[in-house]
Amino acid sequence: MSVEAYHLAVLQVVVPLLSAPFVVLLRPRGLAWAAASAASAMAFAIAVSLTAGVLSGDEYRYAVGGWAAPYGIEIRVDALTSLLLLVVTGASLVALLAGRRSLDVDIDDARQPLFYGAWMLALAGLAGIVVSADAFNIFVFMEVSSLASYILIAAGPNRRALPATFKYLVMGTIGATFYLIGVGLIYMMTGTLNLADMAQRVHEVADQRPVLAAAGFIIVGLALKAAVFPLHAWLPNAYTYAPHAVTVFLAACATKVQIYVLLRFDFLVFQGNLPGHEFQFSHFLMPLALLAILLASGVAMMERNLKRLLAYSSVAQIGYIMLGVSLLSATGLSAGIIHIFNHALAKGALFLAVACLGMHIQGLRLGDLAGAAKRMPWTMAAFVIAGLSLIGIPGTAGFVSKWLLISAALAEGSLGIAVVAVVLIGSLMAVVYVWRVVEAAYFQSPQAGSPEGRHEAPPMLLVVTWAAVLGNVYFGLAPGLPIKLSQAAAASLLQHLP
Amino acid sequence: MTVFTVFFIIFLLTLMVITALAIVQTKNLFAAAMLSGIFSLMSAMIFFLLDAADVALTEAAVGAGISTVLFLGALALTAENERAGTAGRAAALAVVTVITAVLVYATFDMPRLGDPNAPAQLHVAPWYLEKTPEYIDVPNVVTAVLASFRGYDTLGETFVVFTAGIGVLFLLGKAPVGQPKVSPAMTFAGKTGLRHYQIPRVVGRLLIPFILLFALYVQFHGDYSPGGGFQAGVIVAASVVLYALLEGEEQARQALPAWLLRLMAATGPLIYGFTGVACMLLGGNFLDYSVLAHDPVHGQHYGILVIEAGVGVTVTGVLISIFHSFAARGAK
Amino acid sequence: MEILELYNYWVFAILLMIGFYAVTAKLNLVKKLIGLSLFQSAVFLLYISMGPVEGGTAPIFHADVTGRVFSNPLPSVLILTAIVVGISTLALGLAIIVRIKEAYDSVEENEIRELDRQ
Amino acid sequence: MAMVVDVASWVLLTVGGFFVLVGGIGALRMPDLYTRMHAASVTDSLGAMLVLGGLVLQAGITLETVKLAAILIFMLFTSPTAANALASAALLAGINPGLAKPWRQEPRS
Repeated sequence: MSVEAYHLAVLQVVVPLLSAPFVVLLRPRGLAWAAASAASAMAFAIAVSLTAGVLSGDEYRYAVGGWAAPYGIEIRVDALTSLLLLVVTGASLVALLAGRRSLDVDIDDARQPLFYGAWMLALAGLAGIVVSADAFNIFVFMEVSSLASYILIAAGPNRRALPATFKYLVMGTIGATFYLIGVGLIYMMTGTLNLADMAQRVHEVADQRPVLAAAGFIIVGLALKAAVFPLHAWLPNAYTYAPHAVTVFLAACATKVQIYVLLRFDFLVFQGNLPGHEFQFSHFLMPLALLAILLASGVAMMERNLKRLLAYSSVAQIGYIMLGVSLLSATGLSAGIIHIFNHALAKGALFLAVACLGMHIQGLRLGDLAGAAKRMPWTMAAFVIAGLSLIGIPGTAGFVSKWLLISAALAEGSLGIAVVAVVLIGSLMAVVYVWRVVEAAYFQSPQAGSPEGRHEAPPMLLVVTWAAVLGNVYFGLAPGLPIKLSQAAAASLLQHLP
Repeated sequence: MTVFTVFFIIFLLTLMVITALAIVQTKNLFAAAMLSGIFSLMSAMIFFLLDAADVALTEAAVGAGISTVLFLGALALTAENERAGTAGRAAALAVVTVITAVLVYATFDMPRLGDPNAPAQLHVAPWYLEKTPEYIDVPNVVTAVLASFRGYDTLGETFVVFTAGIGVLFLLGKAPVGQPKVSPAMTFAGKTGLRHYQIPRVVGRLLIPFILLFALYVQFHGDYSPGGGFQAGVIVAASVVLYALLEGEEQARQALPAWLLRLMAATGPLIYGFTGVACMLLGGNFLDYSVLAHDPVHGQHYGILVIEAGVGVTVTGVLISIFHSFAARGAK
Repeated sequence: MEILELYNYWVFAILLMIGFYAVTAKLNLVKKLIGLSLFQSAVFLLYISMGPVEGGTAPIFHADVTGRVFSNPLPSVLILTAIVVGISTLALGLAIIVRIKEAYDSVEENEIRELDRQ
Repeated sequence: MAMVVDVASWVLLTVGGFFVLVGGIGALRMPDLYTRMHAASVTDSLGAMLVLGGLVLQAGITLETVKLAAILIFMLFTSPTAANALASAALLAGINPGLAKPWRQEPRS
């Protein structure tokens, strides 16, 4: 590996991190956006080359400050990491490119540099969590990304964004503090903060009560931050009242990064060492995942606000991810992991279409969408295709993950049949809630007084939306890359199991 | 630890629990803010007794100083009394009882306080104590770990402060819709400060230079004794808050204009980050200060000096900006 | 004596839960934040209690260090960071509360929920 | 000699502690704000001076003594000023020294 490639792992964090103060200092309108987009594009390029490196068999381990782990902080990139990095940086880039016009409307010029600065910090924080191999360092970057996302969500035009942000802030801080307590208890029993070192040393004290309590605190804390049902209360309003571009960014990656930490921590540190922990983990998560799929989809079917409908659908989709993980098999895990990628594609494209709709339709209740298909045909077509991917129709990305999930469940015997049934019912429910939007947009006649004729979203936004939609189709037809990454990731997670 | 210290710790801890209960109980938010300041002072004492002098200094400056100022600034803009009571008390109490039971159950396997054979004392920590004189050569090991061994965490911490600064400027930078209701005391202090009160004014003005001097001592003596950039920044911010109280918000803004504070808030993280980048360009890893000079130990010294300065600049800029954001909201 | 050396951890658990109760049960938003900072302070106590060693002193090397025992510096470092994170969260939370007050003219959760329902 | 210094320092510390205690009791027991402040001022004048003096004797002629002296000087400056600011703020907020009247009207029995 060349010297440049060696530094890439840390640059993934440093580039967006250091771009933030620059962005804040920029004055003229538009420049802050351009700088943020450029830095975001650079971060995406780094993620792509890291992925290429991982696929060609490189392993990135970087000792920050030149101090070897466990004394210093280590950064490492493997298949799972690179998949998440692609999602995080890609979502940020797409949302920034698409969001310029709508953010200009929502945020006054004077505060735009601050807003984009916060955006870069959110990106850097998420990237920092993903690459870090140190339990406490993960907490620090978790806080960078959380604080920055509170700012982004509070920028929403509706005043309801403020209580939603406050709720997110309180629950997010509780989740992070629970995580911190767990890390503290493990540190107390092992004396180390490095995850790999922890995994080795926790073995000797695996039967001690503080370690068991730590496992509980870490799982609950991260589940709270990942909006795992029933700890999802902060998510619907936060996603609904945030500016559209922010929703695209955060819905695609914020909760998934927390799930990633949960997987990494639990499989690496606990499952190989704590006797019987894998069954506790699986028995804890599987019922929650099944309930999440059924109940959150049910709420989405009843919901009248388009963004909140999609937000509840996100809670259900987190259920699918956790369901795959809780099967604890190689196929199940890779189904869960690939759904992180595919759901980011589908939900990202859906929220991009929502951003297009939001350019001309205020309120975004389903009633307001009447006749939208005539006014914005391209947007609605994009929405329909992305919706198909969310449902899991063959030929779209969503199908790939559901197929893997079902085949993993079938390998489990009679329990698997029940799981498959829930997956199918959940998909049918997704058909219903996507159909409700389609029905409103295509088949209801517009209200009197609404403008006639075609009135599409700005071209830039539309192009990005369609790029995301085509991504759904491409990765549905040629899912080689995410499958390869997720299988490698699942294998490396499972190797710690006894 | 003598028996006397142990009993003093137990006494303080019990007092902390009582204070915490009082904080939750009282309906008067002003009293709650003050009590939480007292709570912080007591925890600072505990930290000092438990051999964490740096943390004690920080907790005293942050918990009793800055957070009380922030609470007062926010209370002046919102409400002084809690109107509604509690909701779902039974459910909350049930959850609380369960978690407490789990935690107390877990404690019985924990190493006892001060146990020299606790795992945390046998792994990693001894390496820091042993190698600091050799690699970093500063007397305060906490500073060595903070700034070098785990310097990447501290970089993150600096950016957390920066994020908070951006956030408050962003949220309170938008002009309020309609006329906010402002407490008279806040407006009064905002316009003229305490100019008509000779004694506080004279003594306060006398003290400010000494406070700044102390901040510089804390900043640059952090290698030798408790302290460092963060604590120094907090102390500088405290002196500016004092100045604004004495001379009025306007005067303080003129002394340190908003653009300068914003520049400071953004420059500090850049100083820190680009020190790391410079290390990379000189052939080391990110934040590996050893390459900054011919002698690795000297390099570490330079690196720590520069990044501590970066932290200090950030914290000063951000905290004063936050204070102004709250205070100016009232003055309008 | 032995049993009293776990007292720190019990107080940590109790303080944590007092803070948690205030965050979840109280309706006033400022009070919630005060509870949240109590909640975080409790964690500081947990970490710092891992630091000291019997007969040790704060890890600062003065002139003569031979034969002296020093306490663990790492928990101090971690908690310094955590304190900074705590104050940052607090500042942001208070700024949001000020904006909520301006938008709703109330800082009570139940009243805000009522206003949103209209 | 060392013995004498040690005893003197402990005497100072104990007496100082006594005054701090008296200040605390006064702050709790006095009837209104101004008298409470009056009582509390015992803590940071006499109490603090004696305690710090005792500590100076413990420390001997070192850098610590200089720091303790600096603390003493700053306390002597700041605590009366803070008391003054507090009292005038209380007066401004409309809290009257209410002690005079009820004390006089109290029937002697």
